[in-house]
Amino acid sequence: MKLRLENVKKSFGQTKVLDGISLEVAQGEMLCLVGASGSGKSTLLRCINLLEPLDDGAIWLDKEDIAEPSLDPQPIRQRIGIVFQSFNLFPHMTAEENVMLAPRRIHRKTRDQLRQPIMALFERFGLKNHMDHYPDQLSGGQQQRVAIVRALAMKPDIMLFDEITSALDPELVGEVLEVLKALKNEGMTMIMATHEMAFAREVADNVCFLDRGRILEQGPPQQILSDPQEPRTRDFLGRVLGNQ
Amino acid sequence: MKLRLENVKKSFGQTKVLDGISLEVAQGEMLCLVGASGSGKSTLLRCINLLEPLDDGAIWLDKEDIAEPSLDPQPIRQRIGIVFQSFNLFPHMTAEENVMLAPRRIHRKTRDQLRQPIMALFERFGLKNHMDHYPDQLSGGQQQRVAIVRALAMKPDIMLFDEITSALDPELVGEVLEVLKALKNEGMTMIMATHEMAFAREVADNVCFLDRGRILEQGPPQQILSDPQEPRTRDFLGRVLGNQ
Amino acid sequence: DQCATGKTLEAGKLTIATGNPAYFPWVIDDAPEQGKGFEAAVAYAVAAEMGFESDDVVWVRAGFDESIQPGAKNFDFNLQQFSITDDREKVIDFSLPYYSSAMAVLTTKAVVDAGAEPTLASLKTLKWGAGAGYTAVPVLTDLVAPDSDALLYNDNTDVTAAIQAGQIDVALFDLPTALYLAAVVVDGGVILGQFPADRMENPDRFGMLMEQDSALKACVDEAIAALTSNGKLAEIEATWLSESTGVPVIK
Amino acid sequence: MANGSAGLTRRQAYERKLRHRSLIIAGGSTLAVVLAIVLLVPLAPGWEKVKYSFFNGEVFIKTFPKLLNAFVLDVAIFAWSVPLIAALGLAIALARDVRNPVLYPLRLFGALYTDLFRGVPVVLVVYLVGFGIPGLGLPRPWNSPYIWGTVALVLTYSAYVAEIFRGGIESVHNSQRNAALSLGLTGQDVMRFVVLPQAIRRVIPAQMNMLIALQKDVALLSFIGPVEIFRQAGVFKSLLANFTPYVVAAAIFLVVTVPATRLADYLITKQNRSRS
Amino acid sequence: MANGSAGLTRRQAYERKLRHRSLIIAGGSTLAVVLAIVLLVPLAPGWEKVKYSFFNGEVFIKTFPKLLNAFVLDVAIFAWSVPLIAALGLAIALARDVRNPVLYPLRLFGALYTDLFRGVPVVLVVYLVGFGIPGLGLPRPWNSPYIWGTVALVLTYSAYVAEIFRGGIESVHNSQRNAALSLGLTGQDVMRFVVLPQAIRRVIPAQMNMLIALQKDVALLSFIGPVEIFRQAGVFKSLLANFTPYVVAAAIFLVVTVPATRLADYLITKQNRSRS
Ligand SMILES: Nc1ncnc2c1ncn2[C@@H]1O[C@H](COP(=O)(O)OP(=O)(O)OP(=O)(O)O)[C@@H](O)[C@H]1O
Ligand SMILES: Nc1ncnc2c1ncn2[C@@H]1O[C@H](COP(=O)(O)OP(=O)(O)OP(=O)(O)O)[C@@H](O)[C@H]1O
Ligand SMILES: [Mg+2]
Ligand SMILES: [Mg+2]
Repeated sequence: MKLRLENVKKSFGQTKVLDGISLEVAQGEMLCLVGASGSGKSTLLRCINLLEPLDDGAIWLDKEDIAEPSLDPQPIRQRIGIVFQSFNLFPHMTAEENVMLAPRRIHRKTRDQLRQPIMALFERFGLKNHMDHYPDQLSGGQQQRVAIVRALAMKPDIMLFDEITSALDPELVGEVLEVLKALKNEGMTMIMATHEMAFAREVADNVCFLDRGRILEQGPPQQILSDPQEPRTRDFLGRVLGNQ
Repeated sequence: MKLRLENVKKSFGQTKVLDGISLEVAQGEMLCLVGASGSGKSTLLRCINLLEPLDDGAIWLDKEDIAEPSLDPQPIRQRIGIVFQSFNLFPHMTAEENVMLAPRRIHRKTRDQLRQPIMALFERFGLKNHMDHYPDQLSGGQQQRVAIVRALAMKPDIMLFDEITSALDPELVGEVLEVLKALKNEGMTMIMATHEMAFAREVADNVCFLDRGRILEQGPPQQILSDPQEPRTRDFLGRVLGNQ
Repeated sequence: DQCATGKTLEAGKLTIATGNPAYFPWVIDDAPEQGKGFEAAVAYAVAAEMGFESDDVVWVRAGFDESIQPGAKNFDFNLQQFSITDDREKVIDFSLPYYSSAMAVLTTKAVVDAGAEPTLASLKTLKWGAGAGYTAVPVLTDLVAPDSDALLYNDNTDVTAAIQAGQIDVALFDLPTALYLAAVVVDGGVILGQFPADRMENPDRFGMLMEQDSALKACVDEAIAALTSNGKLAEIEATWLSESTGVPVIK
Repeated sequence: MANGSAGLTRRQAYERKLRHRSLIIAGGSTLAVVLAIVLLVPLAPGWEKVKYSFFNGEVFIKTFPKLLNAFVLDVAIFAWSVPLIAALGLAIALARDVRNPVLYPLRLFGALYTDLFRGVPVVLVVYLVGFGIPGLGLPRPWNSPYIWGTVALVLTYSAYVAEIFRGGIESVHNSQRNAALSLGLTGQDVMRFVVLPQAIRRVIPAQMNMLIALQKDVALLSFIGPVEIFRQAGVFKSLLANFTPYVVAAAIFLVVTVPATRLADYLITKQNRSRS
Repeated sequence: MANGSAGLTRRQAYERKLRHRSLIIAGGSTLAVVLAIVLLVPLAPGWEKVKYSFFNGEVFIKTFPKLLNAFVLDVAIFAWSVPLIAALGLAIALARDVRNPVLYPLRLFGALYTDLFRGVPVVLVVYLVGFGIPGLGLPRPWNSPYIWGTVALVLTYSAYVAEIFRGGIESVHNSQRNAALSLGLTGQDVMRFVVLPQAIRRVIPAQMNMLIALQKDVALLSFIGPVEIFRQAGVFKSLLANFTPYVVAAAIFLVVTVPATRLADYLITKQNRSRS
């Protein structure tokens, strides 16, 4: 399980949002994407999940170039989970139904076959009592954890997280970050866009600093976050850490 | 010009929002209302403006009890201007039309008669170039200044301000507070609900600390803000000043 | 059961359609089964001539629009004062005419009192109305050519309602209908005059309506021809349609 | 407010006085207006005639049972049209959402269809379909006006219903589709399990309005033959030369449509409120 | 994207290929479907007859000018109804907003009015008003079916229009009323200068839909006499025993209503977008 991006480019109309991104994530590695608002973090994650078609470049998942335009993205997406900033749970389904939908339809399993493993997932993430609740009835932190469980239930090879804590109240952020730590310990490969520098420093294997669609700096968090080389990186970190 | 509240009470359903407020504002005085969210500051101002009917108590404006339920509130409101946190400009009118509406309809003046004095007001508040703009085309700070001009154009005896800076970006707050200082120097009588402690300390003649519909402390800002007697006041000030 | 055998909708039965409702004096009390009224009587006479017992006659209801639609019909023939015209004969078949009607002008006493006369010149100045689906419309526009546009209605009742409401002064009907309406329906109804059938370029001749290329047409025509020549048709007419000689002819 | 009746606040005392007065005034003025109508209208010169023609008790009694009976046909046509309209409307809405180029004719068809049937008055569609299609040479019973009249209603209303469904589908935020796609669901499953259930829920009030309109337009089938309440009223009108049957028909409609309209309004208000 | 045609990105190259292919497929499949319809329908057994009855070129040529002429009456009735409907609708909406107890009958009347006229089919109102009121003994020209037919349309449509206006008025946030009241404006001025201008702007798209519906319902006036396009088509139908005039009428309606519907849809979409 290895993911490699090669010169990935993406424009919306005239604006180049990704301008030649190349990076690598090894099996079990956690990569944090940091950078100012609008620098292209979300777009990059959406491109990896094939929700946005690339303009140019390649995305190698093991031996396969999943960016090949003629490929059907549907089976590939099953191998790459993504969790969004705004949860995006299906509001007309209970937490359990949210999680069961994809396995039922894609793996053609029955509810009964799924109940056991999904119950286990809910339990692991402290959601055991909320299986029958609708998203409306859950707090933001609980919703976000259900969204993570929903993505995990498809047993993806790699997980993408897009600022999954930024819509949460400060006291709920902790719960969700705990979940990520646990995943990391189980050896999940992950890419995460975040503004939580403290968390990135503690947990990430590598940090990648994006600026206007380009990678400015890349390396272990100790180096990038404590001793940035680029003035832009210093500037950005100054502002973000100042607010915290 | 003197305003005196006597044992003002107001409930919404079962919740007592104002629970016996008595206070006095002399001609040319500026009174700041401070207190936690939900303590009743907005409700108090709306009661003085007669937008909410009192349950009990009296409001003396000079020799007249304007809280008398059988009075027509319309002529009284002309003497008491109010500016809201959310501006509430009329979106279908230009800045100038917003300001002209009430004088035209109530004082029965023509546009031509009004143009001169209103132009002067706009100029004084640095809005000369924005008279023909619609609210949408103005920044928050500009909109709030237009709202103040709109209230002033009726030449009220007393002005009420309800957290008029809290919907503004930090760099715009200054503009609006400048306007208030200028008004104070001209001798306008004012009551202002605010979280801007620094401003209150600098400009207010008196500060009144509200807690759950009651006045806990009252006095000159030096005393209340620097040396509060009540534990509640200390606690609140600690939190608010900590954030700034 | 000679000529018509195997040609009717239902073997051994003759299905006849009329309007819903059917009007006096063509059918009495909206009950054609009783054989009362001119058209009901003619229908039974034709049926008898074709060899059907009265019990073999089945009545259904079908409006004009249903009858001129292309395609299969749910009746063998339909009689409800359908006028025979060339245009119509392109999509449906008509039997030989079973009645030739004069056109009559129905109005109210108030209009007559106001000076209306049975002359074309006087008629032109009045406000006209007619049923939209009837051949009265071309007669009205060609023969009378009123000064102001005529108002047109769905059925006779609506026309009489408009007369009653004073919205129109006069309306054109076939004479028997007009006589009935003037006598019974319209308060103060008066027949101002008539355009006799023989005076018109295209006199209003009623025929029985059948599906185009109907196999039955020959039998029906035969029956009507027989009834005409043996005077039975005239007899029925005398029984059910009132004397119309008193109505002045329009000049 | 725990005040005893003795300890009324200033406002409570004032409001009690006001309430008394306004009750009296409102009651009095309503009564005055009602009395004025009841007493003055009958003084109009033609009132007796109009009353005879439009509000005739005798005719009412005579025609009411048969009209009610005819109304059953309205209800029946309504009942069997609704599922067809819902199904066809949904199908057309989905057709307009198709992206596959092979299915382009479907999209085109959907667009033309809605334009066509929303553009032409229902009466005309009833006439054209009700008389035209049977003419293509259908044998009995397949040329029945009941069938083709229903088809005409279904065609027209499904165009409106389709547009409402389409609005609902488009109102489901793209992030919901994306979330579902990112799980690896097929486009079809995304539509069926994620988008449609939300879309349909949102457009229920708008569709209620269509139901009420349909309920009233069933009356237009009478033009091609079926004796439903409107035609039955017409027959009575012709026979009795009296318009009371129409008034009776209108009253029967009111009994059904007023509660339905109220319900629809209530749903719409509730939904608007929950949105803002 | 400043790439020269030589330096296509991977995606551009792929999309160019795809576009070609899908153009061909879409074009091909559309053509196939159109051809199938054009070639197959005429093979239906009754096609010749239906074509003769419904799509008759000769009848088209003969009737088109007169139908177009009759359509002018539709347009005229439409044109003079619209301002009346707008005015009455607004008045009723305002009546339902009245708070003064003396005017309580007005509120009650507003509520009853909207219930009544939204509940009864338009055709029935046209009949009842068009024949009933003139029967009260009005002299010419005050009993004209043009007048009373228009009144019937105005009564029905102003009920719908009033409800839309009321929705708009209620959608204007209370803070706007409060801001205006706090300046010392009278309740009347607040409504006239602050609430109504905003409310009316918001309901324009919904009112556009009513206009389109009205445009089509003008045809129902034919029931009480006026010879508008629908009636003219009916006269031709019975004279020529041919339904082509109805098809022509439908086509004339389409030419007017399709652009109008498109405009209304566009406005509604634009407004929905600006709301969210
Ligand atoms: N669908 C789109 N159409 C046009 N422009 C877009 C679209 N999506 C994103 N953009 C633009 O692309 C740029 C990068 O957006 P992106 O959401 O990837 O940034 P980000 O790094 O995730 O920022 P944030 O921290 O605010 O989430 C922005 O300038 C944005 O306006
Ligand atoms: N219209 C109303 N109906 C019911 N309760 C209300 C209403 N308006 C205000 N309240 C309640 O009255 C209490 C006081 O509200 P108020 O807005 O006066 O507080 P505040 O001091 O202005 O707070 P903030 O600093 O948040 O503006 C709150 O608990 C509020 O929920
Ligand atoms: Mg982002
Ligand atoms: Mg407040």
